[in-house]
Amino acid sequence: MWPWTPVPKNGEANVVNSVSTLCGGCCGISVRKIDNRAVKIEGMPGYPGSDGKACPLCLSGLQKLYGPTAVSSPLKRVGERGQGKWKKISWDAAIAEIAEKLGRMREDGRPQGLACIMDRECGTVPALFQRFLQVYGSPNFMKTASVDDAYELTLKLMHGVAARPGFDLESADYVLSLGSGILDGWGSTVRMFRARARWQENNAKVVQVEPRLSNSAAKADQWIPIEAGTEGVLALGIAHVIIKEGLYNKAFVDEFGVGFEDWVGKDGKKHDGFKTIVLKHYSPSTVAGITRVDPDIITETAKAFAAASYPLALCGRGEGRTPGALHDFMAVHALNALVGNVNEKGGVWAVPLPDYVQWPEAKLDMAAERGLATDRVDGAGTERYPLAKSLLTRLPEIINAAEESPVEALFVSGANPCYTLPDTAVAKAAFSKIPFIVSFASHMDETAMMADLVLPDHGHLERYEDIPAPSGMNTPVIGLCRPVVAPQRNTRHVGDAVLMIAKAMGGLVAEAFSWESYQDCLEKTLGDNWEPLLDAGFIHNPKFTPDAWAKAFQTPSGKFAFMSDACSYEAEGAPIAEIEGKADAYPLTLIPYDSLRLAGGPVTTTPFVIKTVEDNVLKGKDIFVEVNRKTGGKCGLAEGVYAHLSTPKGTVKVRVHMSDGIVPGVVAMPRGLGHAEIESYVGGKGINVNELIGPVEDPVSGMDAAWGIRANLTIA
Amino acid sequence: MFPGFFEWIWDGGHVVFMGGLWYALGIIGMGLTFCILKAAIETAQGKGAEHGGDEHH
Amino acid sequence: MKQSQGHNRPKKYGMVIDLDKCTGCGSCMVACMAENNVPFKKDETNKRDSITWMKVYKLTNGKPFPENDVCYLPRPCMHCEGHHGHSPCVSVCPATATDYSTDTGIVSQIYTRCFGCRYCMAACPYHARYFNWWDPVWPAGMEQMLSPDVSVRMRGIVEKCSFCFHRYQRAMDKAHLEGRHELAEDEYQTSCTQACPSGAITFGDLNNPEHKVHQMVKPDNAHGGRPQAPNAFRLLERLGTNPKVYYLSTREWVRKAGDNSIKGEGKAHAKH
Amino acid sequence: MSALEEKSKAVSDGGGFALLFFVVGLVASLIVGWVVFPKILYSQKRQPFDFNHKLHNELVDEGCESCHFFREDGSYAGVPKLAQCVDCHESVQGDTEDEAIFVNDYVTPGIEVPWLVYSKQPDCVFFSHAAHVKSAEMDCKTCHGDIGNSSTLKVYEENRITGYSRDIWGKNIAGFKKNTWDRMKMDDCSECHVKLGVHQNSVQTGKGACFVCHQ
Amino acid sequence: MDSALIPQGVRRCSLGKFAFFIGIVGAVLLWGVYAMLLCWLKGLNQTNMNDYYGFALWIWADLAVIALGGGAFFTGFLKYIVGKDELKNIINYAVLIGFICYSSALLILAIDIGQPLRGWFIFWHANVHSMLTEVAFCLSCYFAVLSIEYLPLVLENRQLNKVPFFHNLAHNMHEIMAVFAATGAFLSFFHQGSLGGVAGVLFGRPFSFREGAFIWPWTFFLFTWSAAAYGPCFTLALTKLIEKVTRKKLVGDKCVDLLAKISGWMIFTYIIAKIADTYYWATVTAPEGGFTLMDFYSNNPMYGIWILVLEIVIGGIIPALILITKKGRRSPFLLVTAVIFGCIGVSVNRWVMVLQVMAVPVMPFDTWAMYYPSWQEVATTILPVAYGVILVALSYRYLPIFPQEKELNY
Repeated sequence: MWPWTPVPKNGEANVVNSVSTLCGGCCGISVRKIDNRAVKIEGMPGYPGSDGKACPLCLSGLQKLYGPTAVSSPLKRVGERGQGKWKKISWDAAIAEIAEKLGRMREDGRPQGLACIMDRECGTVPALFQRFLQVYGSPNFMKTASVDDAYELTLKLMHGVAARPGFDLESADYVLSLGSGILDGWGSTVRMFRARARWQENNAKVVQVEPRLSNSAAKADQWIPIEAGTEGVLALGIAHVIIKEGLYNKAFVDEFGVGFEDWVGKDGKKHDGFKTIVLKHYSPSTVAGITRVDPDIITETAKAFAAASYPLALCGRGEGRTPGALHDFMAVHALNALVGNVNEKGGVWAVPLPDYVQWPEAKLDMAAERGLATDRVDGAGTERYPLAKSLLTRLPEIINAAEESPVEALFVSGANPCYTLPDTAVAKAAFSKIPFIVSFASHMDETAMMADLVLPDHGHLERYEDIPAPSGMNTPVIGLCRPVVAPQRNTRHVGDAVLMIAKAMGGLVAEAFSWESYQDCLEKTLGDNWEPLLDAGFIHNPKFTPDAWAKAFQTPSGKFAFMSDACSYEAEGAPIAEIEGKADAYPLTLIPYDSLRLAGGPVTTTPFVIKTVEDNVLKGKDIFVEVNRKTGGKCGLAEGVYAHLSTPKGTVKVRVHMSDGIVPGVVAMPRGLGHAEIESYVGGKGINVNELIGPVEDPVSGMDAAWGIRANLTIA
Repeated sequence: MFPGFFEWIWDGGHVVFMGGLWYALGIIGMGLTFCILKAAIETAQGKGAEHGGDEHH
Repeated sequence: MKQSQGHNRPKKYGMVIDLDKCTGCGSCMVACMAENNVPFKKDETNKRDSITWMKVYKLTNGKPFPENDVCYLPRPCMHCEGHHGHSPCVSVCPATATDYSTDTGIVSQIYTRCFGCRYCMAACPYHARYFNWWDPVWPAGMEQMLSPDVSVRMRGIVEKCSFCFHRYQRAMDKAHLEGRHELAEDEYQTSCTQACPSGAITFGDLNNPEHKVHQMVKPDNAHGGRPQAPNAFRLLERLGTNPKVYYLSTREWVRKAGDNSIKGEGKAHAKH
Repeated sequence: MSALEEKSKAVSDGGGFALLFFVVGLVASLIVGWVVFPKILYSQKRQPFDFNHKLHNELVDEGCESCHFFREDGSYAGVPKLAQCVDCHESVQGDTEDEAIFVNDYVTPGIEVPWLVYSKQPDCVFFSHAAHVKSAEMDCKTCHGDIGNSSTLKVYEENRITGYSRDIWGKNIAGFKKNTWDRMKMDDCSECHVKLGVHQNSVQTGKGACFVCHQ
Repeated sequence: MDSALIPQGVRRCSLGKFAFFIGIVGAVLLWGVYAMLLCWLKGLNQTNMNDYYGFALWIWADLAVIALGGGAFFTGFLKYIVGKDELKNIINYAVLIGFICYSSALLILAIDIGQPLRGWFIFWHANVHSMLTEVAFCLSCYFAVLSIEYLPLVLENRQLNKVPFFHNLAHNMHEIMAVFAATGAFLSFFHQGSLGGVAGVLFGRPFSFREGAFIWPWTFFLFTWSAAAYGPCFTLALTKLIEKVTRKKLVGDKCVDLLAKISGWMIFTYIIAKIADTYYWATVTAPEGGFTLMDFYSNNPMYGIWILVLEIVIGGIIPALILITKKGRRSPFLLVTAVIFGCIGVSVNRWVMVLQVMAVPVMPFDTWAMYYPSWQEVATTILPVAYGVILVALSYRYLPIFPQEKELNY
C-alpha cells in the first residue's frame, strides 16, 4: 500500500550451514536463504555444543552482514586519528603501502617494531599472522586475554601440560560456579544453556557464588551472595572444610598429588603444603569475615560438594573477558582436585591444544633472526613474566611510557582493543602514538577508527575459516565458517590480505607463503579433513577422553601439583587481587557485569539484540548502574536518578537502578555499551565500563587480574 | 456493509444492526428528498420568501 | 475437485513455557524479530513504543536482599480463545482485521485491513499488540534480510505475534505436495520455540493428546482450557481470556504472579 | 401572455432542455465510466517479448508443471527462471524476432527476463498452489484461464494506483465476471471457498479465517 | 458593511471588531490545523501515545464532546417527541452546539486513526460486533441529522432566505423536523451507548469492564443517560457564556429553567444508577478479576480516589441537587455552578473511562502507565474549540439563532 514500505522479494528457499564467529561461543548456524538473500539465522542441528540453537547475537548476525557499519572498501585515513575521515583506495595501493612501510622497517633493522593483535591464537588465520611475524622478524604477536589464558596457565602449573581446559559439564551433578556467568556468556554460551537444561533434568545442583543476582544466579538452585572479588578465598574456605572433615578424595590426593602436604621447592627450602596453608588460614570463620558468606553456608556447601558424585567447580568471572588472578584459578582447580574430578567424568579435563595447523618450518633470514631474538614488547616470556604468552594489557602503559612507541606498525584483526582494553583512555592514547596501524576489521569499530589503513575482511557470513573448539569444550572440534552469501562489498579475506602483503614483501617472507589463496591454504592445512569438514560443517571427536591420572601430569614430579614453585601460597595465604583506589575516597566497588543481551567483546551488539535490553539498563543514551537498595539509599539516591559515578579512572554520569539482587557496597555496570557512534542504533549509547576500570597486574602471570575498581556514587 | 460482502453474514447481529442503520439512513434520505422535491415544486409554483418564515419557530 | 481439508480435526495451537528453564537470555525475542521482519528504530529504550512480539518480562518476588529472587516470563501473543473464539481483541476490531480461526486457534492480524484505531490494543490486557507509530525504515541494504513469508507492516497499523503462522502455511504446502493433510508435531514450530537455547518453550496442538504441550498442561477444555497439571498456570486466568499460552513453574510466588488476587499476597512487583 | 402562462411555458421549455441535458449527461457519464476511466486507470505495458505457451506445451510431457513446477519444500516456483530455458535456447531457434530478443538480450548476458506477472497478488496474500493443484486437484485453468493454449501474450494492463494487473480486478470495469478466471480478487477466492466449505472457520465471519489466505 | 446579512432588528458589533476577534481565534485554529497536518503527514509518532496508551487525549475529547453535545439530541427529543414547546427558544443553539461537537468528533477520529486513508474500512468492512463500528455508523448518521437540522438555520440568513428555493426548503425542513429529530434521538441513544460500550466490553480490562444486559454492558446505558443528563448542562453553560460575551439576554428564563430542571432530574437519576453501578463493580465485577477497588486508585502519581469523588459527588450529586431545587436553579450563581460542575463531572467520567482504563496495570507484574499529551495532541484538541467558537460567532452574527433575542433586549 505504501511505496516506501519494502516488499521482500520471493524466491527459492535454501539453507547453508556455517559457524557464527560473533560470539565467543561459536554457535553452529543454519542460514535460510531466499535465492541469494540470507533472510534468517537459526541454530545448526547437530553442531557440537550449540546443537540447533544459537545465542541472540549470532541469531541476529544478518544485521552485521547487511548492516551499515560494514566497511565497503579499503580505506586510508585522511583526517586526524579517530576522526573517521577516510579516502577509499584500491586493494593494490593499500597492499603496496603496507609492503613499502614494512620493508623500510626491516631494512632499518627494526622488524620487531611490527606487532599484531588478535582475539584468538588458534586456527589458520592467527597462524598466518604468526607466520608472517616470524618470517618478518617480530616476536610481538598478541592476543586479547581471557579466562582461557588463566586456565591454560593453571593447567601448565598444576598438570604440567600445555592444554586448554575442557569441562565435562553435562555429566556433572553438582556445579559450584565461583563467579562464572554460566548463563551470561561464560564458556560456549549455548552449550552452557544446554548443559543447564541437562542439570535440571538430572536434578544436579547448581550453586552460584557472585555479588550480583545475575541470570546465572537467578537460575541456580542456590545463590550465595559474596563480597566482590573474594570468590577464590571462598574456594579455599570450602577446601578447608573438605580437608578438615577428611572428605577429600584420598586415592587421588595421596597417590597423584604433590604439594598437598608440606614440600620442598626447587630452592631447597621447605614450604607449607596446601593442606597446612588452607587449614591454617582459611577456616570458615576467617573466610566468612572476608567473603561475608555465612560460615554455615561454607560448611554446607563444602559437604555437599564433596558428597556429590560428580562435583565441578568453575572459575572466571562473568563472561570471562578478564583473565583474573592466577591464585583464584589455582584455588578453584585445587578444589576440583581435592574431590578427584580432574580428567574424570563430570570434571575438568586438560584437552590438548589443537594441532592441525602443521606447516613446513619457514626459512628465516638474518633480519628475522635478529628481530625474533629481541624481547617481546609486552614483556611476556621475559624473566619477569616467564609464564605468560602475551600481555596485551601491559602494552598501553609501555607505549605511553616510552618516548617513541616501541610498536611502529600494528596489525589488528578480529580484536577491538580500543574498546575492550581496560582503561580505554590510556589504550587510545597509546594507539595514537603508534605510527602505523592497519586494521583488518570487516566492520568499522573503535580500533579501526584509530587505524591508518583499513583492509576490510569479509563479513562472518561471507568467508571461509576454520573455527577451533570454543572455550570450555571438552572434546576436540573444528567448525567450518563458510560463505553463506557472496561478498557484498569490496572486501578480501584477511588471510588473502596477509598473503598479498607477504607476496608484495618478496624474498623469504613471500616464500614462506606458498599458497595461492587463503582457501587453498585452508584446504591444504586440513588435508584429508577438508572434505568431511565441508560435508558436515564440523569435525568432532565426541569419544575423546583425557589422559588417565597415571599419565596425565607432566610436572617435574609427574603428579598433580597443589603447590608450584611459580605460584605458592605463602605466609598469609593467597592474597585477593588488590584493586585500584582508596577506600576512603571511594567507599564503593564498581564491578562490570555481563549479559547475553549486550555483546561485551570486540563485536558490537546488533540493533535486534540491543532492542532486548531492559529500560533499567539503558534508557535513551543513559546507562544505569545497579546498586543495592540500602546502599543507594545511604548515598541519597533513588530509582532512576542521575548520579556521578567516579573511579580513579574518571567520572561519568549514570542513572541509578536500585536493586535487591546485589551485595551492599557494590555498583554494577553492564559491559558492552558506550560504543563509538559509528551508527546510531547501538553506538553512542551509555558508557563503556572499561573506561572506568584500569588493569591490575597479577603478580605471577602479569595478566590482568582486575575484577573491579573502587568507586563512589553521588547524586548528580 | 452490504449483503454479499465478505464480512456479511445473515445473522441476528447483521440483520438488527444493519437493518437499523439502513432504516435510519432511509428515513434521513427520504425526508431530505421529500423536502428538496417539495421545495422545488413550491418554488416552481412561485411560492417564495414573501410569506416570511418566522412562524414556525 | 476434491475437498478434504474441511474434515480435519480442529487444532488448538498453543505454547507451554517452562519458567524454571527460561534464563531470560533474549534469544526468543531476537529470533522472533528476525523471523517476522520486525522493524527497529535508533532508540528502542522506550519500551512502550518498541515492537517486540515476544517480550521477556522480569518478575521479582519483591523481597529484600538477599532473599530476592527473579524470574523471566516470555510473553508472546496469548492467542486467547475467550468464549468460543471471542478473544478480547477479536470482537472489538471494527474492520474485521483480526480474526480467530477455529481450525488452528490462532488469532490473526491482517495488516492491510487494519486502519489503526488501536481498539484491540486497548482490549488486550497482555500488551501483546503493538502499533507502528513510525514508518518502518531499514538502514540502506538491510532490507535484504527481510523474509518474503511475512508481510512488512506499514506505519499506522497494529501488529502482533502470529505464532509464526507462515511456518504453518509453509509446512502445509509441503504436506499438500506429499499428499498429506496433517502435520507432524515438529513440522510446525514457532521461531522462538526453535531458538530457545534452554528448551523452555514447547509448541504444539493442545487438542492432540500426543503432543507434548497437551501432556505438559493437560488443558481442561470443558472449563475454558484451564490447566490441570499442578505447576501450570496462565496469565490472568481469572479474566476469562482463555489464553493458549501456558506457563510452568515450581515456584509458588511465580505462579501467584501470573494473576491478580484480592488479598494482595504473593503479588509480584515489577522490578525497577 | 399572462405572467402565469409565461411561467408555465418556461417550465415546459425548461423541461425539454432538462431532458436533453439529462440524456447527454448520462451518455457522457457512461462513456467516461466505461471507456475513458479504464483508459486513464490502466497503463498498457508490453512484455519484454512474446511467448508462445501453446508451442511449448506441445513439446513438454508434464503439461504446465513441466515449467511451472513445485519445489521440494512444497513452494511453487512460478514463472520459470532463465536457467530452465537455456538448455534449449542457448542459441537462437527459429527466426522469430522474439526469440532473437530472448537469446541476445537475456540468455547471452545471463539476465533474468523481467516478465510482468498477470496474476501477481499483493504481498499480504498467501496462496498455496500445492493446496489447490495437489490436494484439491484443481486445473490451472480455473484461475488462470486457458493460458496453456495461447500462442501469444496479451498486453499487461497495470493499474496506475495499485500497480497490480488488470487481471486482478477483471476486464469488466463494473466487476462482473462470466468465467472463474475473469477476476482474482479476494471475493473470488472466497466464493469458491464458501461454496466448497474450505476452512470455513472464522469466528468473525463464519467464512474462511484471514490466515487461510493471508500472511 | 455586512449589515445586510445580519438578521433584522438585532444589533451586532462592528465588522472590524468582529474580524479582529475571528482573526485571533483563527490563529489558534491554524495552529491546530498545523498540528493536524503534522499528524497526518508524519504519523502518530507526533503524539505521546504509546502501546499502553492506544487511546488517549483525543478519544477522551471525542467522548467528552459527544457527551456534551448530547444536549442537541436530548433537547430535540424533548421538544419534538415529548412536546416541550418552550424549548424552541434554545433548540437552535443546542443544534448548533451539537453540530460543532459532532463535526469535531469526526475530525478528531480522522486524525486519531493510524491510516486515515483507510478510514472507510470501518463502514465498508464493518464488524457489527464491535462497539466502535456502532459508534462510527451512528455518529456519522447523527452528524448527517445534525447537518440537516442546522441547514435550515443557515438558509434563514436574511440574504439566503430571499432565494425562494432556499426559503421553501428551510420551511419544509422545519415542517418535518420532528422526523429528523426522532431519527437523531434513536441514533443518539445508540451511539452514546456504544461509546460507553467501547470501554464496558473490554473484559481484559477490569477497570472498565462491566456486566450488562444482552450484548450491552451497563456503561452502554449509563453513557446514554449521562449524555442526556449532562448535554443540556453544556448547552446551558454555553448559553450563559454567550450571554455574558454579548452582554444580552438571549434565552428566556422559563426556557432555561425548564431545561435545567429536566437536566437536574436526569443527573439525579443517573447518579443513583452510577453509584449502584460503581458499587456493584467494586464489590462483584472487579473482585472476580482479582482486583479490589483501591487497586485502581493507588500506587500511582495521579489516579487517587479523589477522581471518583470528583466525578460522583462534585460532578454528579451537587449539580443534581442544585438543579432539582427551584431555589437552586433560579439562583444565577448556583445555576452556573451546577452546569459547570455537571460539565466537569461528565468530562471526568469520560476521562477515566478512557485514560484510567489504559493506566491501570492489569498484569500483576506490570506498572501504572502515565501519560501526558504532546503539543500536537493538545493543539489538535483545541482546534475544534477554535472552530466551534468561530462557527458560533458566525452563526450568532448572521443567523437567527435566538428567536427571543428581539423580545428580550429591544
